[in-house]
Amino acid sequence: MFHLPTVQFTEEQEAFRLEVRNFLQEHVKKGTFTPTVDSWLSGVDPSFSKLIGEKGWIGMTWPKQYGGQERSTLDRYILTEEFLAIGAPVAAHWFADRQTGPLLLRYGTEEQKQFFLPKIAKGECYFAIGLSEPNSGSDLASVRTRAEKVEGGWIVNGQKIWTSNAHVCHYMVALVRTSPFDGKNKHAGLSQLIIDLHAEGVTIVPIKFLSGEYHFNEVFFDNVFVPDNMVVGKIGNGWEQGLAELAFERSGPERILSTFLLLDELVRELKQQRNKEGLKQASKLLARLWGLRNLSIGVAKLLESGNTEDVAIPASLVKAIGTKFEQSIPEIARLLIETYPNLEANRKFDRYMAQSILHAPSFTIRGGTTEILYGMVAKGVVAK
Amino acid sequence: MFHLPTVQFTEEQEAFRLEVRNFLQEHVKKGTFTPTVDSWLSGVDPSFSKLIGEKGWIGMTWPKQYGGQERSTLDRYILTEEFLAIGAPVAAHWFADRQTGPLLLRYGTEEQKQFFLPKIAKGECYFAIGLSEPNSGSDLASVRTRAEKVEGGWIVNGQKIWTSNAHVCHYMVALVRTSPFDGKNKHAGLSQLIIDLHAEGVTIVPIKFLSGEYHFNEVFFDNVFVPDNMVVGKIGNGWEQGLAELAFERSGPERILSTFLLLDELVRELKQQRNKEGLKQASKLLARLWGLRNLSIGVAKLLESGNTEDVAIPASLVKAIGTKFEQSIPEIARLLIETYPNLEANRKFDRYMAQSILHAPSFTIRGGTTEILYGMVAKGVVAK
Amino acid sequence: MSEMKDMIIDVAERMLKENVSKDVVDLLERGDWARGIWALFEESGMFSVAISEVNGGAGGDLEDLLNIVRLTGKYAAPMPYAESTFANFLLENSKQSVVDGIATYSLKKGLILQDGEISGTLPNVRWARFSKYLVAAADSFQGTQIVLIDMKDATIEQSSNIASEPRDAVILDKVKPLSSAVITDEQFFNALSIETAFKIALMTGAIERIFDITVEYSKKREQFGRPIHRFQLVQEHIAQLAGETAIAVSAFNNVCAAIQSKDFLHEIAFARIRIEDAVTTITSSAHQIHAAIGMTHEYPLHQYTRRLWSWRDEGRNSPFWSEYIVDYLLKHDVDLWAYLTKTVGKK
Amino acid sequence: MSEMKDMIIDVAERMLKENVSKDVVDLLERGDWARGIWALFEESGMFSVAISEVNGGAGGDLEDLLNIVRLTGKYAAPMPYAESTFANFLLENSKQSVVDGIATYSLKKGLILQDGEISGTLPNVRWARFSKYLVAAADSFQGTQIVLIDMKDATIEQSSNIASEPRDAVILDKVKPLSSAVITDEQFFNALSIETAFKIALMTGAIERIFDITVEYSKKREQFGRPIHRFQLVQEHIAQLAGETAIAVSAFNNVCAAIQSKDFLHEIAFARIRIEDAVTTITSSAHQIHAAIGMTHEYPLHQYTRRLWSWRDEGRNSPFWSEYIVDYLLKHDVDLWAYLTKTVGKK
Repeated sequence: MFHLPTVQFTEEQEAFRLEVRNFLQEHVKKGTFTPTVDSWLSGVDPSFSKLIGEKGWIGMTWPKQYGGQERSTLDRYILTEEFLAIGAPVAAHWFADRQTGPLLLRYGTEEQKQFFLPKIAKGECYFAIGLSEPNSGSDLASVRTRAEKVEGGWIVNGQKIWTSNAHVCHYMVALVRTSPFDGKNKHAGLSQLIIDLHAEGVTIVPIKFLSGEYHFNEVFFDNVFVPDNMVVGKIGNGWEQGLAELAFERSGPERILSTFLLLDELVRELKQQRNKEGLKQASKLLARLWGLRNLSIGVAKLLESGNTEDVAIPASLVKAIGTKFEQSIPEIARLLIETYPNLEANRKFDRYMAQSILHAPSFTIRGGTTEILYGMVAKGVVAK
Repeated sequence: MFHLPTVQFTEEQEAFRLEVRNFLQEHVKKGTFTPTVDSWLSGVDPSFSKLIGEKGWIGMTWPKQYGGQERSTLDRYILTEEFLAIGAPVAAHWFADRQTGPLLLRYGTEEQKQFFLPKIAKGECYFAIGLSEPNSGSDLASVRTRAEKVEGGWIVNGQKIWTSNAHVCHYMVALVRTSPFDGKNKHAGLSQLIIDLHAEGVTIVPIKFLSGEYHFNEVFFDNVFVPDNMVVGKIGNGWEQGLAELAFERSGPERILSTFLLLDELVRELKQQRNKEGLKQASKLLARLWGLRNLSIGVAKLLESGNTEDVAIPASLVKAIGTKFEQSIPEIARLLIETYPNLEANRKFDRYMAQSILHAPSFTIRGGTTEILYGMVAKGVVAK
Repeated sequence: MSEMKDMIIDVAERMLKENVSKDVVDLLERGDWARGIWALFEESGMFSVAISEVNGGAGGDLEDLLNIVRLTGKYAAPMPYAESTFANFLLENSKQSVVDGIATYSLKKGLILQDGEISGTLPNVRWARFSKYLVAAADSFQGTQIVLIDMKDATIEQSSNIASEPRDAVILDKVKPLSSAVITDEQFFNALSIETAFKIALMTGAIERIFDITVEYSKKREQFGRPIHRFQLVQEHIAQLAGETAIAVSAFNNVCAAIQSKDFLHEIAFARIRIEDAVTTITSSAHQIHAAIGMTHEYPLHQYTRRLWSWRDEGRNSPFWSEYIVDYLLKHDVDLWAYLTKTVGKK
Repeated sequence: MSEMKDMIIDVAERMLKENVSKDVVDLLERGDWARGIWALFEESGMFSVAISEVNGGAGGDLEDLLNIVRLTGKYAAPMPYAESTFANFLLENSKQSVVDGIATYSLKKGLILQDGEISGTLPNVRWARFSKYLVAAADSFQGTQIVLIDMKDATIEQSSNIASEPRDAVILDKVKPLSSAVITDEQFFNALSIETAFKIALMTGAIERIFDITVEYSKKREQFGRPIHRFQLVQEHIAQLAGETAIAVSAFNNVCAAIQSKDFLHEIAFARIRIEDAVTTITSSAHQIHAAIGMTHEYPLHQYTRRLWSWRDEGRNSPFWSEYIVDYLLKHDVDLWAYLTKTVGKK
């Protein structure tokens, strides 16, 4: 069950990797952006997103008729790796590119695809993901936000929480209850709606992150009208649609590289010191990264070949092991290079250390906690 | 809840430590015994046990009238540490000294105390512990071995398993069912009997350890008669009696020092190489050992002062953390000193490494698995 | 341990509990600090604990002081109590007069004392912007000196650590110290080790608090219809928290006992190495049990975890003390077990 | 990967599955070995895989061979298959004639070739007592030589590793080699790295088997009235086993792919370091799930865990390959990310 395909990148793929890398390095030099740890969640920069959109690097695997480039999954993988390895601010368009696009391509109406996808691809339209609710935690089936049918649409009432970057997003794909809760079948009666975040009745309240930064929000819906044409897929099918969305998005480079900037800086400083013993410790981290990357690329390759059946378990494993790896980097690095973590430090090592430490606890919580993933993996392998 | 007493050993205690150490070092020189890892379970040597008994070092905390020395718990702690740090073969009398003696002192009849304790103290009478049964694992309440009342005693039928060193023991304290199983109160109807392992109907079948060694056994009871005067404590009270026994025996030095010989040899070889970086890694192990030892000595001191209420949680913690520490030593050591583990190697490091690796998996299984301990600790702290 | 210990500790804990709410801890992030509890501490003599009676002290000992410092860590009290008391400890131990009011200190390299004047820059000086005095180590032709500086004479560049505590750069340009005294290398090393004991005290306090907060949360929070402490994977986290907390507290108590016995350098080394290990496990398990709520500013957990992540890199840390142990082992032909049981060279 | 791969692999796995029962693995502990499966392997041409056609080989490639080696690890087949095929690999790569029958090898220091005669002692030589030939590295004035020795000329001192596999000392006293050839340092290093690939293959196989055995056990075994795989803490162990197994298998497959592409040294370094990590987690979680039964000789788990504990310390191990990576990083001014993505120096 674990024999994933191996990938040796082609010359074209390598050339593309270098193209992306050169572009990004140039923009770092120009000062277009300042690299940061965990930039796929905290690096919100709409003007950078538009720049990326112009390059054709958002929705690049989508059909050309919807603004895509019809490039391969592996090209997108390479692109994402380069973004994260350099710490580029890709958070604004992240979820629209990674989740909403594929969701609409799979379940959306022609009208939805034509309306949303080209805007997303241009880097001008951002989506938030509306899953969690107060006290729902890992128990996503306990969704209480409800939509009631009215003439021509739905009236939504309720509340979503921990919504990353909702304050800069235009829309949210929200999981809502369209039939009353059934204790025996908690997953029935859920649907996905696209909610305009600027519509009447929507209130977005920031939640301050522990560092004082601002990434996530509470979003309140008070009699928000959502027209029928904003229903994604089938009414009542929201759980399956949402689950598929989650499972395929667990294994990307963002589960391995969130703190890569710090690892890079660690190796740079150790090399400057010619600190052989420190580098030996670091080489273990490189071996771990190499092992995870093989697995993650193998999953991408499987997805590209259309084999989605064997993907769920290795994808969950990438997330479970990868996020712990990301967390381990600051803990190991601080013992190898003297540091005093400070968000405003001039020294990169101290700054990346501060960013890594403060963001790290999120890694094993967001997008499915490690505990939930362990259960999913175990159930999966036992059932085989 | 975690403020355990600290202990600074007195001059008398220190003198006693040195007395024991000199005695043991002398006997290593003489060749009386060859130090081994995990010697408290695998180092069976009745002649050494008798030697120790002659010194008054078995049952040393017990009343003099039963062959004890009325020494303190801390003296016994020191003695045990010295045995384990040098890898002395104390397995034959181990359970009789650690468990049976205290059990009889607490629950035994005057006749039992007078009969058994002096023999144990002389190092001539060894006890096995009869708890586990086939398929019972951590679920000790599922005991099926049953004792039926007959004229003047009990007839025992059933089977115990994983009985350490039963093949050299004279008796077993067995947990048996004296009333039918009650699904609603699984802990009721259990009793403790002393069974003569040479009685008619007792069959001891060796279980080969994975290394080919021979530490544990299956013990079968086929209509074994146990006279009434061999009942320990009250009929039906076996669960409470057995539990108390377990809880107080979780936190001794044998949960910290089982692989100390290897750590000692590691530091010795690293010092010879003047390998500073390797020693730095080793210093972390020393700090872990120091931390565990404080906790373990703190529990011993609490027990000495008669405070048994606050002991259960820290005692379980010593076992849970200590046994993982013991397991970690070979895994860390092999990366610091080149080795090829071999049970017959001349080089101590290779030999201790082989012994440590092969015994290590047992550490977190025997005497309460780590998983069971986590549950007990969590329930304990939540209930406070 | 002095006899007054239990009483002082009780009083200090009561004052902190009543006066240091989450809002008070948050003051730091608005550029202010807990002047109220500082004043209460002054009134009740908390600053004269462990200062000798000659110098006007109340007669407690270092163990009493360390226990109060532990409590200020447990309540994340945003005031320079550890700094001011340790500054006075440095003054007393170099036979200089102690000071009243807010003082801070630095034992980092960076200052040079020449011709009676001090110049140099010290980074990350705790609470410098609020301090009246700075006690620091300065290099001089006579060796290391402990110097007392009036902060009016210093230039300050404000900065803060990831717990929002003031950690300012202090720049001195030909400043005349209020007093100074040469100390031996051994005295300096002793000062470093007592500084480490202060950090161990603070970290132990924060660890205790994180444990309490997290266990409490695991009882209240429900998921899938049950309080989360009933899930085995949460129990594992709780057990690990309990274990690391027990070891940290016991390490701290053993450091105190060792200081009383005057033979404490190796204990401090072991305790610091071990407690830094504990910080990794504790912060990670506590945040994992709390999940998203623990990442918010509103919830108090981060006031303790952010402090641990800052404090563990202050003063002399794990690599320094590892080196200390290694140097000892390489210099002395000791039996490891004798070393661990403090019976080296005894027969 | 050659086209015959799937077929060969299927045949090899079927033969191993049918012929290597627990009893057969146990043969080693009674001084015997699996002559039956050896004969079957000989009949079906498994020894000529990856030997060039000139030398009478069947035309498979190294990847095919490594996959068969992986299977011999998966079934703990007690025969010197990896040893014999690697010995022939060494001969072919130094342009010497390959041999038939049981061969073993050593790449350790210890032999000196002078005036056409070899002397020295090699410790822990795999299967020496059963071998007809030994292929070894010997130092000479011309540099390192790969030499072929008739084992009739050697003195053997029997010993075994903790998996009861023969690991004998071989003593040579002025022995004339059957053939010999000088190799360059680069060729020698390549040989070391392919030897490491063989070990990675064996370990991966054993890891796969441990995973299968353990998951199966977790389904059958009940405690407290439920199959144990339903307890969260067992699920955690299963997930960790699954993760480490997936990473080991994928590391092995990537090593094979890299060998095909001729650019494999860093892959082998990473894979070896990573798989040694996996061994620690896998052996510990598998034994913990099995509890007492897994510690018995009767239950098959130990036939795989004991092999992993032995094999991980054979050949060039994690510290050696860490040093290789570190030396590369220190010698070359490379960007880390370019290094990891194999785009060093490309623009």
